[in-house]
Amino acid sequence: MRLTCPICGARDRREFYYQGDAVALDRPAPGAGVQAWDDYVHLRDNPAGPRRELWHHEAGCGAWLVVERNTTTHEVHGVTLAMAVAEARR
Amino acid sequence: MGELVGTSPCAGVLPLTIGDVQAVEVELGHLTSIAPFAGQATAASVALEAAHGMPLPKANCTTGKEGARAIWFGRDMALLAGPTCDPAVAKHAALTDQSDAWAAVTLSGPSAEDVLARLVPVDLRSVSFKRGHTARTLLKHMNGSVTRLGPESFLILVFRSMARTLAHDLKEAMEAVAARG
Amino acid sequence: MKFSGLRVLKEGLTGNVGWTPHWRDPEPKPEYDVLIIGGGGHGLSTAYYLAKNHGMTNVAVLEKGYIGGGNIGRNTTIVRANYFLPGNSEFYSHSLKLWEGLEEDLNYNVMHSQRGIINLFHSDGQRDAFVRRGNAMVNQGDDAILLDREGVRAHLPYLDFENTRFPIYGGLYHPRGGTARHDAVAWGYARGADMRGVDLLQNCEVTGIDIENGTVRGVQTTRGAIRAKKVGIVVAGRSSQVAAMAGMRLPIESHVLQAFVTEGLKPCIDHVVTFGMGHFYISQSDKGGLVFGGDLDFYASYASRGNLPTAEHVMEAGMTLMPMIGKAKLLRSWGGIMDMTPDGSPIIDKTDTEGLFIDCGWCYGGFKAVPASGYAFAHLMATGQLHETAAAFRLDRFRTGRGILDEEGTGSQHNLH
Amino acid sequence: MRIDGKGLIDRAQPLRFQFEGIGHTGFEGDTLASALLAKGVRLMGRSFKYHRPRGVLTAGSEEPNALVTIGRGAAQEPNVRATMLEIYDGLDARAQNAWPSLRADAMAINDVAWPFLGAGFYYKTFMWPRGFWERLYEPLIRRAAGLGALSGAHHPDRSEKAYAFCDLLVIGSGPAGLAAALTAGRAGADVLLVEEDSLFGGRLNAETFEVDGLAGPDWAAQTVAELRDMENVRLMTRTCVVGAYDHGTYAAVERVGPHGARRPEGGVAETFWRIVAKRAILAAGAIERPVAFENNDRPGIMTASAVRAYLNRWGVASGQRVAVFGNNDDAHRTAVDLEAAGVEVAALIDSRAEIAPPDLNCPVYAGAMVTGSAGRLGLKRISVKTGRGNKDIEVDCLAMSGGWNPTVHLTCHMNGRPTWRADIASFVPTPGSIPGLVTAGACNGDFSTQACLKAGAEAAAAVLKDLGLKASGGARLAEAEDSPYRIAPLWAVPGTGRAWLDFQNDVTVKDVKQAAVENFRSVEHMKRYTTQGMATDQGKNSNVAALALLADATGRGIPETGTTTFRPPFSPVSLATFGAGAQGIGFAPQRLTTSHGESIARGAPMIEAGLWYRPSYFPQKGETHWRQSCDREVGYVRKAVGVCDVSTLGKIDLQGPGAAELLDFVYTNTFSTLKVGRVRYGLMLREDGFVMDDGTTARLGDQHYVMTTTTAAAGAVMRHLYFVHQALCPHLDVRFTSVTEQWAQFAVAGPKSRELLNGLLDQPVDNETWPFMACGDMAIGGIPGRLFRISFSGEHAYEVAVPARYGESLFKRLVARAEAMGGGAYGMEALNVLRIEKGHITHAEIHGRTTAFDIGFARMLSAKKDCIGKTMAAREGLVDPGRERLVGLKPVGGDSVLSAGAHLFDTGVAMTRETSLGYTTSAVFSPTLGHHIALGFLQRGPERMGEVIRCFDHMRGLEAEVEVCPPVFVDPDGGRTRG
Repeated sequence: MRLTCPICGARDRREFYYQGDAVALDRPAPGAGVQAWDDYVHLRDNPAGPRRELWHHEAGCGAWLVVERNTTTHEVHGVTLAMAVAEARR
Repeated sequence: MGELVGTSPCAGVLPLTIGDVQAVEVELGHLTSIAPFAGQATAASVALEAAHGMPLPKANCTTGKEGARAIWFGRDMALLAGPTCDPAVAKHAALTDQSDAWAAVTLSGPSAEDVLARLVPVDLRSVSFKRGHTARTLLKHMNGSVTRLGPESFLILVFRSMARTLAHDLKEAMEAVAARG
Repeated sequence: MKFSGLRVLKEGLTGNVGWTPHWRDPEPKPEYDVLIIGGGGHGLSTAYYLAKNHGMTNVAVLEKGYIGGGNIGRNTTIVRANYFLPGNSEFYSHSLKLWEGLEEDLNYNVMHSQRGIINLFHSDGQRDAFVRRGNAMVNQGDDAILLDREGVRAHLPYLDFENTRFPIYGGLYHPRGGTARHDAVAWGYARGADMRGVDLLQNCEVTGIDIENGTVRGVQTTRGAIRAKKVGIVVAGRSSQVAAMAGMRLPIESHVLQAFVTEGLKPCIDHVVTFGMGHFYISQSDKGGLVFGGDLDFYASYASRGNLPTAEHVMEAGMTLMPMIGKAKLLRSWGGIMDMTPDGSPIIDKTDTEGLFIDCGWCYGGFKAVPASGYAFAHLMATGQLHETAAAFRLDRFRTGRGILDEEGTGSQHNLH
Repeated sequence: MRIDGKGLIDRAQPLRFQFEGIGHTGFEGDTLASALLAKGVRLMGRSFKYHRPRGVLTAGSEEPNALVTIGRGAAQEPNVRATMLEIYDGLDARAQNAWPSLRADAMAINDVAWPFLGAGFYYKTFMWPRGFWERLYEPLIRRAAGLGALSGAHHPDRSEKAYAFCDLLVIGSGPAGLAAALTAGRAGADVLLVEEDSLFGGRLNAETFEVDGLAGPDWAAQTVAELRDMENVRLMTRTCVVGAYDHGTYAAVERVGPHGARRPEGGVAETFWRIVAKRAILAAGAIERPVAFENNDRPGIMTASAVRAYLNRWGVASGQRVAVFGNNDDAHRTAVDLEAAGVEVAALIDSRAEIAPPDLNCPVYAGAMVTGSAGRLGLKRISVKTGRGNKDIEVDCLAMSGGWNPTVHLTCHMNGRPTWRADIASFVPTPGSIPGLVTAGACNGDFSTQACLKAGAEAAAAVLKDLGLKASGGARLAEAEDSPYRIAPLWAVPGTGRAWLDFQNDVTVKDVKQAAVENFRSVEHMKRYTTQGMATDQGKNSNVAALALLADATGRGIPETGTTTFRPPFSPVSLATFGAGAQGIGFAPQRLTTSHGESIARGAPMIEAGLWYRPSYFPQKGETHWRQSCDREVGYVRKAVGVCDVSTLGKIDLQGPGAAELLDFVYTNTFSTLKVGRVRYGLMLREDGFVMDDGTTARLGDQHYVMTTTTAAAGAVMRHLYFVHQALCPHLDVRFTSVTEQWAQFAVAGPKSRELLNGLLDQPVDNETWPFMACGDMAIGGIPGRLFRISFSGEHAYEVAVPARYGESLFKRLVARAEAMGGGAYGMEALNVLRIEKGHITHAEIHGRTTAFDIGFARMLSAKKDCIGKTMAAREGLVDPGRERLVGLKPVGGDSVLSAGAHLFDTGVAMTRETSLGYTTSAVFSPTLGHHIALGFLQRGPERMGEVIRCFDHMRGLEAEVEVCPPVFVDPDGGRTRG
């Protein structure tokens, strides 16, 4: 498997660390309530198909990445810098 | 009591010459990581150029030349190798002394590319990885940095503590390449 | 038909013409008392114990492909009871006891082989953690023996004791641990359930769950609608999709785990051996192939296949630990879909929908759990009460923080368990 | 029998080898199989279950029968395919799975007992009496099963791994592959052509085809010569692509050194290639399938294509009198080639009634079938049923052809399912099965040489277009035979005897039928129940026929019956090759501190701490047990001064206006209020509320901090900081850099620590300017460094950091000075004792399941701010007073041994899961206190201070009554630390 890091280019999967669903970007407010936090930390859509997830180019440039990837075919539809996504949210 | 004595990372494990490839530890001088603060990349680059004659490198590239080189070193970071970084740059960037953090080795010879092809999961052939190109990547199991210095010459940086493993991994790869003749 | 050596002899002498189907292929009935979605190991054993322990035989197992086609047929076949957290201990202990009587119970040779498991450790800290585990196993009534380096050498002389990157300090020996023939477990439970009247409906994919006023009424399938009073979801890696049909969102992420087998070899590894400094576990099948595996590929996947870096890491772990396997040749690699939970432990519970139950989250340790999981899930579906050995596997434990069963101590990131 | 003048072997290079202890001579270019056939050796192995005598079936890597063991002692290698093994001088090959000998194998008794050993018999028996499985049945089965044997020792061969990149990977170098490589190469594409065989050319080397008027092998050699001249083309023989993975990644195994003697110094046996290709063309050819008939497995019965390969490629007649049996025109070539070479052909038997046979001297039987064979250790006779009755024919070789199966395997590695093509009675790849890969030639169902050349060239042209390259104009397609492929399916000849499908695993037509009867009707069920296709060839020879027969037995068509899945590897790969480079220390990098050499010189046993090595203790003369050394080193710190290398702790430099806010967010406590020049202990949680790591963080400037992490969590914390910054706090202007490697850092601990330092530092320190938890710059002999007044031991202590190049030198200086003051170096054992005495936790306590509440640090969760993990740490289950919480434990009476991992119980209760109240995490003998002490987690621990409970360690056979006490054993008020 290969991911195209927006900074480094196409690289082997072994350079990357996988964390999980990109829901991790949507940290609830401290007082958002039990359900919001359970949703954030534990519950997952876990789709069989396209999904957004977080990877880290750990053995490369160090960027966290939002990867759009199909969990059934492993096809990658896009990779963006997590920082850009997070900044756009604010 | 005498002065503290400095020891280089690869002392005792390099140099190595096997077949037509040499691995030699290199003294790069001062190493300073330069991480421009938010929105300060251009200013940091200008300051660097004013002080040391080269701008900050683009991703996967180096600027400067032997003795004073800026090596792209990761997201929003470059490594200045050679001079002590001018304090003027510190206004625009976090500067961190890394002079003792990295083992620096040049690998050179006609088969140097073949040796690195045993260790690095990036296409380092001269068609795609030209002089002045650099990559943050893996060397076997180690995180490191690889830069092409010339047609048959590369600069390799890995953590200082892993110098022995670098020598071990290079040696195995060099032997295997050399044995193919 | 009762299977026995005599039967094999008699059939052999009479041309093997008397053998009959191990299970029927019935047409779906319009209604059942209980529907089990998923014809894997856990679903089949649930059906079996519903019939055997609770007399519930108006039961159907709905399988979208062929029975035993999921993780039960693509694992590394390890059977053990070496957990250390209360909640897990009693469950796996119970499962191992069921394994020990499984052939007699099912009249099917599942080749449960109690050849012993040795978990190696490579530091003082790991030793202490294994001591805690071993003590928990003994407290539970199971068996564990602490081996020092020489003790390990006596059992496993072929390990690299001299040059390996992470020297072997010792091992935790679990003599009753071992392996079993995975497919046979599925087939044995299938046959046992079928003989008791359970309908095994293959090529019957569930496409919807019918719920009225908070109560389950049945399911929609590719072979038509089927009504039922109770429905159990036992679909492992596909849990999230099936649960979504009932409007549920689960604390599960599905990941790929690879497994590997070599060409057949004369006996050379007599135990199950696990490496403590890189995920690697190995045993030798009765056919002679070395069966081994490692960690997840670490990314979410439903593709049932792995990638190279993980495969390489597994082989590398094998080579540093026991280089004598170097000239064994990898014959086949495959991947399964693992339903990973935030604490690495399973879920056997009711849901908010009346009559709808779920058994999932087996991560990559579901094989050994097949007997006790079915036993406990059948108990829950039949009686409405949690079985005493599986009372900790609650769905709400993550929300409340009560009874989190994190054996690895890696926290709520699903793929780290 | 060798045929004069034929074959691509070098008769000037004779090679001597042994098989079964008997010496033979072959030639350069021979495989073991060709060399043995040349000597008339037909019996080469035994089958897996029935131990049937077997000869070579094929001429390729799909060989199921002729598997041998080579080498002796540690260099023994089992399961080597005789068809792939290039012979060399001194080769020593033996048959396997036969005892006492290949000719007289005792286990052949199984072949007599076959009626009782049919499909799945073992699921129905061996169940009684209970317990006999492990003791009797399983050992017997294991001994009988298996093929060859490993030596049990580490094989001396070395393998390696490498990466390769290309625009176009061409897999296979038959006419299709060569045409593809040529087309792409001429257009300037970056081409990598790989061939499994030792020669380029594929079937061109095994047939008598001409291309452009040249003999096939000559055309192949000429084409390869042209390719070699292209700088943009790389050529690899002996390289088998074994797996197709995501995004254009392929795994391939290259046989570099021939087996055995001729490998140069340092040379490797095999290379495991990870090839990344923008595009790939699969031109892997096809594999001929046998026909199932009674006793179709005898030595001497081979695929027709193998008979032609041995004849044309190696100049070997596989028998003196050969019959040919097939269901397709292709089989006819066998008779033609044999007769042309002067080999006697006894008959051409074709199952089809309507055929147009070529001109042959031998009798031709159309509409006829081979119904049986005779000859226990080698074929003697076949029985043929013709339209005019039955006939026995004396032959020593039968060339059979059931048609060709395209080599679709790689296209199935990503779950692709092949497509049935009735006209060729076989499966072809489904387009798009592997993104970026197209198929061409015989592997796609094109069976004429001309069609292969055309398909290869066209596939390359399409790839060139994709890559944005232009095919060079005017290239003419080579011309070759273009005969149609005519076939009528024949899966099994009707009969009552055993007819083999899977030769190695002894799966017969009967077994498949029985599986269907027992309702193992799914193709996966049939496979698993009968073991069909699970042998070393993974069904390459047998799967299609088996599933056709299953389709027949279950009344379904072949497409509905479906296929099992071909998975990687295409051809088996040695674990030594797949895991190359990991043997010994190669598994993971070694990290050495700057004091490593000095520690070794001082005789310290080194222990692993993650990837690092750290000294366990520094033994002195006269000490016979580590505890003596450890106790002495503890004494240094408690009474004088000790020196310990703590460089392995993670060190992260944080700078920028946002640094303080980021720290406040990742730590439970507050760092924005920390004064410059001061250090604070910090606790870090995971977002799920459990403790992630701890350590001290120093404020070096207004916007400059340096954080320390535990050795174990350094990498994870760095990753976490990146995550928090980039994903959660992008607004914070902060930069971090690991400085773990930059600084060599040493703890100098003990009442005399300041005295020691003051003899060394350029500017001496005192309690006023450097109070506990102070930090700042310092220098030693003009070398600038940093000084931190922090203590893990509970003593007055410092950590002194210098640039790593000076680490070794400083360590020696510090130790020498310490020794002069009655102290010295201390290792991990003493460090551990010291921190437990002081009640400091490590990852033994923060093992991922403990909370701030559990370790008594609930007060460290600042109420004034949010932080990672804060919300989830407040979950009811995480703050329940009934949780197991940190306590100290000391033996009642004082002389009991405490151990880590022991469980805690109330006195007087039975020890069960239910009564276990907790466990110990760390336990040591405290030389300071003169007895053992332990840290542990006890339910309601803090409420039970002073109570006596029991500590029990079944594993080590230790038991003790212990008193529950606070976890700080030495200097609870911290006076020593501050003094």
